[in-house]
Amino acid sequence: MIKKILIANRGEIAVRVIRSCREMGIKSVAVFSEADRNSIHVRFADEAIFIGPSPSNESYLVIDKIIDAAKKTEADAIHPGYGFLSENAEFSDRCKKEGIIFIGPTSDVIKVMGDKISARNEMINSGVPVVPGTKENLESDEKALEVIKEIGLPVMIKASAGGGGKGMRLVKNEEDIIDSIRAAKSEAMASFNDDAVYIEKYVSSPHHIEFQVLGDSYGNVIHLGERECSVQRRHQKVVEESPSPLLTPELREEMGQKAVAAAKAVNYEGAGTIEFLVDDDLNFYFLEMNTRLQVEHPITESVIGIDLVQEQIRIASGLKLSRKQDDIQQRGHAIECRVYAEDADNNFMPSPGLIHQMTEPFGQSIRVDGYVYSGYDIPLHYDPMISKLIVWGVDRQEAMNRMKRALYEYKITGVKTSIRFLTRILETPDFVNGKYDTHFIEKNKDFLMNVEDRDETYEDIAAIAVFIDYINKLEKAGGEGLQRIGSKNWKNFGKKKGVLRW
Amino acid sequence: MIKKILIANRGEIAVRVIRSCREMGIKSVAVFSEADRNSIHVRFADEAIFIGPSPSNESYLVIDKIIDAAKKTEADAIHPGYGFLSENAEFSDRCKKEGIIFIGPTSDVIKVMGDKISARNEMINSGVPVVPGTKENLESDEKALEVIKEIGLPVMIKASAGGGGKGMRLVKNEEDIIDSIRAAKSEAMASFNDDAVYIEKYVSSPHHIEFQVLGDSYGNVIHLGERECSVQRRHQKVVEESPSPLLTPELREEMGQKAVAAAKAVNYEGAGTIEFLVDDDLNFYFLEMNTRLQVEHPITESVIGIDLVQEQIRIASGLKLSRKQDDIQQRGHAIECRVYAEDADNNFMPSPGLIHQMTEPFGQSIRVDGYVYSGYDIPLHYDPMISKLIVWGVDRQEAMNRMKRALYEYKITGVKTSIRFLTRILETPDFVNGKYDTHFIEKNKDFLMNVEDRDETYEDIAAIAVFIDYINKLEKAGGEGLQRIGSKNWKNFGKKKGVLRW
Amino acid sequence: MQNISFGLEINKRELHLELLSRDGNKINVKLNDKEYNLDIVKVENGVYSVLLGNKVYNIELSEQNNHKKYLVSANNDYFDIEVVDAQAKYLRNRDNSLGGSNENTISSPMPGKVVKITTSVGDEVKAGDTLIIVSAMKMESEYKSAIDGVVKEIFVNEDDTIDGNQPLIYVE
Amino acid sequence: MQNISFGLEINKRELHLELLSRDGNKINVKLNDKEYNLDIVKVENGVYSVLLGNKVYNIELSEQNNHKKYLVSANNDYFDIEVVDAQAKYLRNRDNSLGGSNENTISSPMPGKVVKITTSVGDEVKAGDTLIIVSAMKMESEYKSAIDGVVKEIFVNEDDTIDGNQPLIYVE
Repeated sequence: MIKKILIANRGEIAVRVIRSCREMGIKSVAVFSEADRNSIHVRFADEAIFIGPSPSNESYLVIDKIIDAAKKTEADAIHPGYGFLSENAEFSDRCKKEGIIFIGPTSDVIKVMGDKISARNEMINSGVPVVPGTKENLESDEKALEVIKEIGLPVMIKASAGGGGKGMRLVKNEEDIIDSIRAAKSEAMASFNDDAVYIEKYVSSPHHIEFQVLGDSYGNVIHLGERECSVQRRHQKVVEESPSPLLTPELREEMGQKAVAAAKAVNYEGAGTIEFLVDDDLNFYFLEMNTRLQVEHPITESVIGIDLVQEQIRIASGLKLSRKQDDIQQRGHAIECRVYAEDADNNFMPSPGLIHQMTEPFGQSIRVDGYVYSGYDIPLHYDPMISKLIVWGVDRQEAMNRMKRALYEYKITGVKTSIRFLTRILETPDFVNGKYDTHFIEKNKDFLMNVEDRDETYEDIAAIAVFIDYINKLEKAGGEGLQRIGSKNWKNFGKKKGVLRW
Repeated sequence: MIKKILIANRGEIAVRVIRSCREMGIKSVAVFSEADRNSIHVRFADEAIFIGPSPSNESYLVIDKIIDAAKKTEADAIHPGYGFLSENAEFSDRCKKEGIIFIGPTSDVIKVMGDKISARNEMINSGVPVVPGTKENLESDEKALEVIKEIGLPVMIKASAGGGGKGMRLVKNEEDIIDSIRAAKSEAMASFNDDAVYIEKYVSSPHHIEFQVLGDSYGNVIHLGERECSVQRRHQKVVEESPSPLLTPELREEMGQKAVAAAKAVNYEGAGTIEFLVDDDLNFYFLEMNTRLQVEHPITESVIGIDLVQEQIRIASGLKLSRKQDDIQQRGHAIECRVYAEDADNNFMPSPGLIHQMTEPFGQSIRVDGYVYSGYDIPLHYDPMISKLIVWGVDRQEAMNRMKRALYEYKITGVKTSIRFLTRILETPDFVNGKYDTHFIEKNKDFLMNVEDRDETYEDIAAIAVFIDYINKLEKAGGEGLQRIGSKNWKNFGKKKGVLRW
Repeated sequence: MQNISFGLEINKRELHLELLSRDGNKINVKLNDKEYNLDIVKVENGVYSVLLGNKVYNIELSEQNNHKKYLVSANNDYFDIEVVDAQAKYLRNRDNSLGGSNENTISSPMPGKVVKITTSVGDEVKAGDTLIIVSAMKMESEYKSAIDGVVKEIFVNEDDTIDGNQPLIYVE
Repeated sequence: MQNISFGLEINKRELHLELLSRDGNKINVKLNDKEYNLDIVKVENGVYSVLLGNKVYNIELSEQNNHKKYLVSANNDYFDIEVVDAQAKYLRNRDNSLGGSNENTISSPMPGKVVKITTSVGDEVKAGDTLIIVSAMKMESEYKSAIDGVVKEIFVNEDDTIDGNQPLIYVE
């Protein structure tokens, strides 16, 4: 069994992995950049080691530094979290060479699944449905025209090495085909140094539904049901739930089997996710595989009753899966909201900075996976996600009610957050009715951004609170300030035996 | 359906009830005494109303004030929580007369179950096993001697109106019988104005195991499995778990049926708890019924996947139970630790006062039902319990591991708490092996109180931290203090862009 | 008792507040022409618990760069509130008289790091030209000139860490 | 650099500390005759994050009634730590010279409310006599005289709210 794990990450996912290590009696090692000396993952780990300047490409992304840190602290395994080096084939390889267990798949699997064309081909060969399109790079314009005629417009042109929407073009009209392919190729070359592109039929208003899979080193693969991830903003998931309101038991069964087949096709070991597009007629297509823990993994943990990080560690230690497919049962309903430090009213501009005060929600079936605290200065250098709020309920209605209650209790001051935006999503009729696809946010923009139904009394009382606070400040400053506004009885204002002076 | 509920309580249970109200879309009304203006239940409710001075007998226990508050705020129901007026028959009656729904049983049920002799008789008539003993008040010494001869020593003499250990005597020797009965009677008279006492066989080293029941106004009663509550200190539960490590599936089935029979015997409506004593040979005996929510109800919620307060409210609204006995299934394992503001090393002396800083545990399957916060001054007037920490795990081992991790993360400064004591309980071999009864704490006193295996480095580093903190303080105070200790480079010590000045 | 009163600006709306009386936590305030009787207590750092009658309101304040600006959140809504006393009025009037359509100070509402400055002092620029790129949390924002003019001053360098709303480039 | 050093008492054990050097968060401290190189940062109110080599220690301090007494928790253990500088030594020596077997100041380690005072100034009391009852959080504690003597002063009244360790009754 693994004895000590270095977590090559920061933020909420580092904290989350450290927690599972502590529960398993495994020692944890945190790594930290200059900006992160007072981050909570450094406080929660058993050991912590400095790895360089704040920008991630000088610390969290530098393979040599991470390997060095693991050797110095004699860690026998590395957990990469998500992002950073988690899907870096070179890093997986390097760990292997250094005799350190990489908690994730081999470099071969990462490579096959990281290249979209090769992943498509693996899936086609294993009988997993993919979006109709090409199996290889489009070498010539003629080939492209021919293929598109066969598939029918509209189509998507996608870079094989792609990610983040780069090297991607939607083509609706025949006359745009050639130009679009050229543009996509040149963008792909600029972004990924690889101009391979391929063509897929454009699935309009798709649902984004993914299946969690687990595979061990004995060839056993199971799936843990699905996550509905269609609430997206700029290809970024915002709210996820499990089970999906769209799936029928039959479809779940079928997609689950295909997800297992997809993982088996590459002899997958560890925790992975098969992402599917599902159209309104419930046709589903393989989209991609994420060969790591997903941000939204906790909703699966809630519904299935499992700790996925513990499972990853057990698999990496060479243990067999402890459960069979028949042991897996979805119970109740889980929802996750991602809380960002951002100004939703102002084009979702990031809002880093100092958290003055924070009150987190508690109570039944609520989980907060976060990493910031009152007095913490959210660094500029990393992702604006500050926490994930996960709730469980007996059914979807109870889960939604609980999420709204939790969002109500969640207070963060000093920086702006997406809490209100998330509350509005929970109130949007399409969400409430479970009738939504990946165009949900765009479609409901007016409702989500509407501020006209605000309670005006709140505005007045907010003003009065500032008025009182400011008077107190003048009073405290004494002398000049005090005299300017006069004084009667102020000495005792807000004072109370034992109350801390703020 | 009920529209607005007044919560006639404070502290964690008031907050807990308010949360369920908010989730159900029901308005909540908090009541508060002088000491509680800045308590969290006042902040979380929709409305709040002042009910008098800090001592509970001038506020939370005054029926007139509670009824008044309910009428002023037009609440259509009152939730009493636990403690205070929750098992007060007069209060239940008064609510009925005033046309307010009391979320709990009728005064008749409270009376029958509140008197130990009448409760015993109800149980005997319904075929629920009770500890062998008398069915009525012991009128004469002769009767007592005769009964005790039949039962066999040792026996317990108990006050019928009893509670809190008063009017209770353990008799081991024949020559002590008469004296003990007289002493018990006189104590019972002094405490409860009622000298009725009865005799029970003394069950040595019993397990305290209780069953949660739910009954609706249509005569349906189900049970939700058991809670093991044998870890007790001075008859006060400290750690509870569900399921009990002692029970077999057959015994659970049998005890569950008896618990349902017990509730049906009094046409029980709402949530209630049947407490049993279980001896080492797995004989079980009815001990008493609690006609309210129990402090430890969340472990049942975790294992069954239910919100008991929501169920209470639905039942009080006249709805039928939404689940049948067959729908109820225990899943995984839950443990609760009660966190007290007390000095465990100093005879568990209460430790009220100002909380300087608090960090609560988060993460998977952890629930904190608490009410204090950083900067809150825990009042002298009420119970020293500041929170309940509840964890769930796939099995008992995972639950214990998770609890230890949660206790590790839980930091409260300013007042002393029982967190270390709770950690020691989790480390005690008898607890780890699930082999314990109500004598657990007494039996393991040496282990629980042992401080010799402390890590000495912690002590040194604690001293160094104080040293540095004190130097910083002198530095901040400037002038004299600063000069006395010299200065080099201090200006920047501990300063960091954006860190709040404490 | 001397009256205490001054103005506030909330999301650009001007309010006048006057404290009519107080007794412990209980205050009587006039807001424009509306009177409020409130029970208001500071319960945590920047957190106020307010009762209006029996109704509960929770208000969270955080001071912004100076003591007169607050970011207020109430019911998870945000309000930008500024105290407008004599000093603030003076400064504001001065700023307004300085300002006008023929000048433009570029600033970023979000704190961040200056990634690139695409202009130099003395350059002629047109309205809509990107002058500076600021990055925070993996998101880059471009800031453009609002007017045609000449770059008079650049207050920052590439790679500098900047605060929100700090002046970056001055165009005239 | 001038050396900074003074004493601490931790759970009654005396320690001498000396700051040998520091550079930002990195400090070199001598504790009695042991040297420690630590990276120490104050991360929250009273919360210190400490690295000894790569090992993580979390220390939580809270100041008690005066600035020199701390309740420290580390790994959920409690330590009572007091700074013993020149001033404290003076006070302590004075107290010790005042004290002795023939005097006894009664105090309660827990804050609470005085429920009952069972003696009056001038009363003769015996060691073991209950003189005062204090209640907190539904628990009553009786405090007894440690010596035979005469009640010289009673500092509190029934129903008073008292702090922990405050003098209640003085017997000589």
